[in-house]
Amino acid sequence: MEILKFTKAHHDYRERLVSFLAKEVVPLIDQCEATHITPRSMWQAMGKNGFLCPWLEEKYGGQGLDFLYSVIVWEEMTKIHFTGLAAGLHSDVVVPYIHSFAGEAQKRAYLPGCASGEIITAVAMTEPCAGSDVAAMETTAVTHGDEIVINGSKTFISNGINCDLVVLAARNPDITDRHKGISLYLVEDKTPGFSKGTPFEKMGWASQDTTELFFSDCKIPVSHRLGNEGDGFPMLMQKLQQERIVCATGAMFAARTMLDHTLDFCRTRTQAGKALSKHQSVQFALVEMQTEVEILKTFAHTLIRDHMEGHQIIKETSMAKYKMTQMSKEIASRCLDIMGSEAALESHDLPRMFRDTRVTSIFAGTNEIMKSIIAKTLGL
Amino acid sequence: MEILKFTKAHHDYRERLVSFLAKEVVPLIDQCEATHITPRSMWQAMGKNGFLCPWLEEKYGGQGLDFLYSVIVWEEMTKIHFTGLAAGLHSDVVVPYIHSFAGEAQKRAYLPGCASGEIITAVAMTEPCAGSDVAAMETTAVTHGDEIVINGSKTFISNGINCDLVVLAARNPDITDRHKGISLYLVEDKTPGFSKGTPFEKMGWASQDTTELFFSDCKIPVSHRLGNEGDGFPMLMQKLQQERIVCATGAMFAARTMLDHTLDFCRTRTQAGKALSKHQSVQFALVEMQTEVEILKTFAHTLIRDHMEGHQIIKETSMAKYKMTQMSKEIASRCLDIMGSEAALESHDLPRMFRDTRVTSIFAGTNEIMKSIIAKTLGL
Amino acid sequence: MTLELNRSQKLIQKAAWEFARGEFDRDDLLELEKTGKFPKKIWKKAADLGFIGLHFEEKFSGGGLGIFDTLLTAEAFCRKDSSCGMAIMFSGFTGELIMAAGTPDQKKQYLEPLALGKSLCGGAFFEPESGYELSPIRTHAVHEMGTWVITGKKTRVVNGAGADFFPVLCETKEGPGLILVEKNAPGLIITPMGRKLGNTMTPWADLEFDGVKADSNQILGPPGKGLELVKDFLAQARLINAGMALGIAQGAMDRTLSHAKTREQFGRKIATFQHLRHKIADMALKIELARGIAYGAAQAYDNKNKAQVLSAMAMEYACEAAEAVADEAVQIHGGYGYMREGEVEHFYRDAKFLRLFCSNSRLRKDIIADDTLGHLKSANIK
Amino acid sequence: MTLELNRSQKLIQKAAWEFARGEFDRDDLLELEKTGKFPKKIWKKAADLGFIGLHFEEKFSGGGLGIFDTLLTAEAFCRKDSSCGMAIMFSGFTGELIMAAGTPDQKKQYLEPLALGKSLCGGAFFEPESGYELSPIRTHAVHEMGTWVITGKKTRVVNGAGADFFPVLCETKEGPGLILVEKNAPGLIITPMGRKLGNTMTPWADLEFDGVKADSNQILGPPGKGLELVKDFLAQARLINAGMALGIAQGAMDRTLSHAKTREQFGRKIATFQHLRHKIADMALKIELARGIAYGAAQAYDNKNKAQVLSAMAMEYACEAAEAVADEAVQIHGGYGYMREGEVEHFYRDAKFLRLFCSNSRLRKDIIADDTLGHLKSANIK
Repeated sequence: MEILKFTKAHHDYRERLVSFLAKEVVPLIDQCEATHITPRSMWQAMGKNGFLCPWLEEKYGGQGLDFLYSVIVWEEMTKIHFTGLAAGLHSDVVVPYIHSFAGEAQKRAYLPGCASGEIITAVAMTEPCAGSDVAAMETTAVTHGDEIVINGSKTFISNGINCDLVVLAARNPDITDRHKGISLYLVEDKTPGFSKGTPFEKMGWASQDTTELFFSDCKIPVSHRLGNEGDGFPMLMQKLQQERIVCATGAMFAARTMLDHTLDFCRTRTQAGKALSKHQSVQFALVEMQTEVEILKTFAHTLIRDHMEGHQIIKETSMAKYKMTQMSKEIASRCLDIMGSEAALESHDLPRMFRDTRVTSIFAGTNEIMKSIIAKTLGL
Repeated sequence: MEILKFTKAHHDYRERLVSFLAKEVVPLIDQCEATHITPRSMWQAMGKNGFLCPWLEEKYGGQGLDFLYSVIVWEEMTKIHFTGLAAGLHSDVVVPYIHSFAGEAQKRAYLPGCASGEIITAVAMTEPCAGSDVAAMETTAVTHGDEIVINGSKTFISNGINCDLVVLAARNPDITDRHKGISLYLVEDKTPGFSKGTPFEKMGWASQDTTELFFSDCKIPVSHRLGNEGDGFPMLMQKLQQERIVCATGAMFAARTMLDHTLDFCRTRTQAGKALSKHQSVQFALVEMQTEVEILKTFAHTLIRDHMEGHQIIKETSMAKYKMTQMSKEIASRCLDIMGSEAALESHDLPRMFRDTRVTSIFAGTNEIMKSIIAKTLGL
Repeated sequence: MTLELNRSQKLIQKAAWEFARGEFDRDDLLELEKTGKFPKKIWKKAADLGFIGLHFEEKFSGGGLGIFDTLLTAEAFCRKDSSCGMAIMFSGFTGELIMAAGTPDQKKQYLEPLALGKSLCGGAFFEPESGYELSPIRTHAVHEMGTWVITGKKTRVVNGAGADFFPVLCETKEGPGLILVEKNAPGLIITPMGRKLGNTMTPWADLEFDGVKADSNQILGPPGKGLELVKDFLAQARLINAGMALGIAQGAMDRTLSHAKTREQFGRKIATFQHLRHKIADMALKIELARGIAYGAAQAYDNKNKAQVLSAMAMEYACEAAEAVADEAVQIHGGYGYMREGEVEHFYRDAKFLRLFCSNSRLRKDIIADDTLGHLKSANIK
Repeated sequence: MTLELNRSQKLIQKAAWEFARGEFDRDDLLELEKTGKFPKKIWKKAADLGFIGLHFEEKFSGGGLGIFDTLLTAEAFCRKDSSCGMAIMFSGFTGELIMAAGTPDQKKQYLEPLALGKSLCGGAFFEPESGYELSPIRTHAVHEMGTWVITGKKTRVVNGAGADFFPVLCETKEGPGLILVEKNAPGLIITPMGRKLGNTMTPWADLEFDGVKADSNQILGPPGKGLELVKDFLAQARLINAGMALGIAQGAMDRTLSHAKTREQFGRKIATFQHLRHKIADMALKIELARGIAYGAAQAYDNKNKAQVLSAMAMEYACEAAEAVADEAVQIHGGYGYMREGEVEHFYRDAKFLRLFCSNSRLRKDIIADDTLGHLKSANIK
């Protein structure tokens, strides 16, 4: 049931990543989970080893590899379930905004750092009153000569503490149209008037430095606007396709990882004198979950293939986002049901994965938003 | 999200089939449903127009086309939801036994009639006490010189009344091993000692002449054994892959047909002054079902592609069989929930499809058997 | 059981079950189900023994008991045979409406024959293309010289093709009203609706009113109150529907248990397979939950809690349980479960059909949400 | 509600709810949940007011009421805060066992302090690698010169790290027995189990018995009866668990209703979206069903119906409902629902954890299937 063609080069890259993670990353995860922050040095190590923005052209400091290298990074990062080092978010969600929409000078200024891990990025859309309803954002950007003055705040921003560069969505208060007034801007850390909150305490993603961002008469040069004024909303919508593919695929990988873990558990624990995996009801539950994963893996791979080929796949992407994140949540729950409370101790892997995966059906567009989008594509 | 490559030739074939069905088949369905039998003339018309066994080599009276032509036939037959003319069963389940395992003389004798519709086929495995447990069959076949004498009965045999030729599984009573004693035989209609019951009254498949077959000292020549003595069970298991692909894919097509019907209904009926399809809860239900269908279509197409390429896909086939037949049943139920009791009148299409689809998770191996097979492939 | 029945209820339950066991002949009923005929003989006998209208007024030959008692009867009858049980229980359909709003004369004329098994009533509430929305009402009744003149169309009229009279929901000058129309009223065209997926023994019909006349005194309750009356009635009907669903679930379960304990595959009783045992546990749990909410809702109703939410919940869940249980029953029976003679196949169809009866999940969820959240405006997307 | 409470039950319910509202400080509890600390202050106060051991014997400072009353208290406490509610309710854990089998002296010594909030008890029933199977018991107790000598390991001991004593299920010469062991008994090693997905305020522990000695009179009930006693106790615990689940569901619902009625998106209250309304309807229905079976099962238990099936059903469904309702609560709250301060996130974790408490779905379904189908041999595949 092969859809994607992974070559030997892909395989070698994966091997290098796996051993890098095992040696340099995995031992530090518990500490990151406890402190709600991931050391910048880990980002730099990722970059140095070529695991950030592998797709970026060499002229910008990247390797010019195909999209499958990114997929490999998501998959292996998911297997170690470490949300702090949000490589997919940085490499395949935020940096593409800069790559697609920034002027050449900005690209030369920022992209090499993005690939090396010297520059950690974040994207800031959500506000307290603008969650699913992105266009309701109230952060303003007003142009004064060569400067743009930003006021407002953003919330639930991943990489929010670590970020050196923020892709910010803000509105021109003079334009009444909800959608047409929005533009995207690049804001560097340390810009006067820009400040960060403290990491949120969350159900999961504990190593992720998710926080609020505040802008108070924060001034940036006009050249830091991405693309044309007022094009922000369609730019967000355009880039959401890839963001949602990252989320959907990640959720599918997470489901598979949890299930693999559970299969191992059931093969080694016994009940009533035989392996759990020999009990029919356990077998059937495992089979049902494996079937879900297998079917959605095929869908995810086909989606990635079409995305790489440049097809218009809004409907399928939205379907994947909602279905895979829902599956992942359900599999987390069912795996715990099978393994019982022993596996619900935080010293086991499942609780963290259970907690981490729960947000995936909320962020990057809730599953309800996904369904609304699909309804539109069906002409309902 | 294209997996299978349908060419212009495939498309033309489909067009011809669609117009043939609309003209010569659809008007007769209600009558077939009422009488529980489908006239032989319809089979002959299917054959004459090239819609039976399209894959069969020209030397045996076929057209030597690829497997996608068979898929086209299943899909279009499903759209008119007419189970009496079980082309998939005949062309892609039963005839392959003859094609793969019969001697050249038998192939020359029977295959041209199978393609022309002069010979309607059936396969007889199930017995009252041997359902899921196929190997428990008790029908015996005893060799006396050049003859084989068959005694016993089979049940739930599709095409049971119309069949001219039966692929029969029976056991050598001298062999104690449950599996090794089984062989397959060809039995012609009108052979003395072979008789047929009356069509079963069923929940659905009302136009299908499903019945019992009885064998009482029924004598056939030794040359009518398919393959080697004792190889029956592995032969059945080998051919079940394609049978289950037919069932799974048919169930997926059925789900899509029901959903299309429901989408049309919801666009044209109003409630509280607006189209049903504009009500959010209806939209979300339709979206959820469309997502299921889309995802399973991708899986089915990938499965068919791999089957055509000769891959070993027992696990994936079993997953498809259970998941698609379950989805089809659930979609039938949900579609009725959305449309309400108006659509539950038998003058509408949904009730028949609801009744017809319910058997698909039972026949060709129940979903519980599928799960047991998957468990084995997972090494549980 | 989580809710204990009192002595009188236990007696009714037992009597209904014994009646069904004695009078519901399996083969006769399979034939009636197949041909879509009303079980007339059983209906007459059930009425003779007082099973029709247990909760109707005693003065008019009813049983003077509660909806709970009728629900228990519906459960017992449908447990023995879903199709026959539904048909028999629907023979009292709309009696509640006449009880609630009828004059003594109307009750004498229309309620009593229902209880006695001498007539059937066809509730004419719904209109083509409106689903189960009760309004707007496009059927109009105009009062002219002491006579109501009715024009319009009704559809999905329960008992329609066999009914002697119809309470018809009409728009009048004073608002929605209910007018009792006899089957042979000139200008009334009754068209049977044909076979349905389930509930095949109850004959539904389309009605067309082409200037149909009814006497002034044929109005049921005050004009303008028609909608409220129908809504109250439907809440009661949902409780009885919940009883039917419960019976369907239990009947499918009975057959499944007996099949699972006798059928052998792979050299052992299939009831020894853990997967099957857990399915049975799921079914048993669903039935227990359905029984809890159905009994509780009926008891609340009889105790004068007329809130529609409990009856909507009871029907919603009991129907969900019935469909799920009947579906598993078919699956566990295997090929035999798909055959007419296996019986569970019609339990499955009846369960599905019942779920769509005079409402649907969407409508019932609206009722529950309104009760839980309050009636906020614009519950639909823009 | 489908099952009406009596006056005394209503009073208890109200008192428990008022206590929780008054004493459960949101911010304090968020901190305790985060750090995994037992809510000692609230526990003491709850005991002072008699909320611990409502169903324990009055003679030993219990409330002399039924399991139903304790279930209502669990519901109210967990509704206000799932984590604190669970911890407080588990502070009476295993009191039932001492009531059932203890001598008056044992009750004085062990039951009374539980009711008074002076000690916690850690039930030591389960062993490593055995899941929630109670047997075989690998912990052995040998009677030597008037003393029991215990050797073995126990795990997942509720309250383990904070308990003053442990009823330990041991294999003895006469069969399974329960022996009361004090926390400072020589040879007893108590190892806290660390943070859990939910129920974080109750400290679990692993126990190791390395020739631990207990007086002869420390045996609880007759040797040989240990297994039955524990099974009966767990059936009661499941009823209280069902009450916790109910409270978790209701607490998540409360927060969701208030969020949905105030949160605006796309220019309107989100409570006006039909899809969300139907989710709320589903949640309301699940809670009603859970309440019906939980109350019904507790009432049946108090009325001397000791069958394990109803308590297994009640816990199974109430936990299912709690998880589903808390999950939707998180979803409806959006990003805020994922934050610790949004509260529903710990309701969700607690619901999931509760479902795994001292049993799991598989085990509960086995109980239900055994009751429905009878105990057929070889319930597993070959």
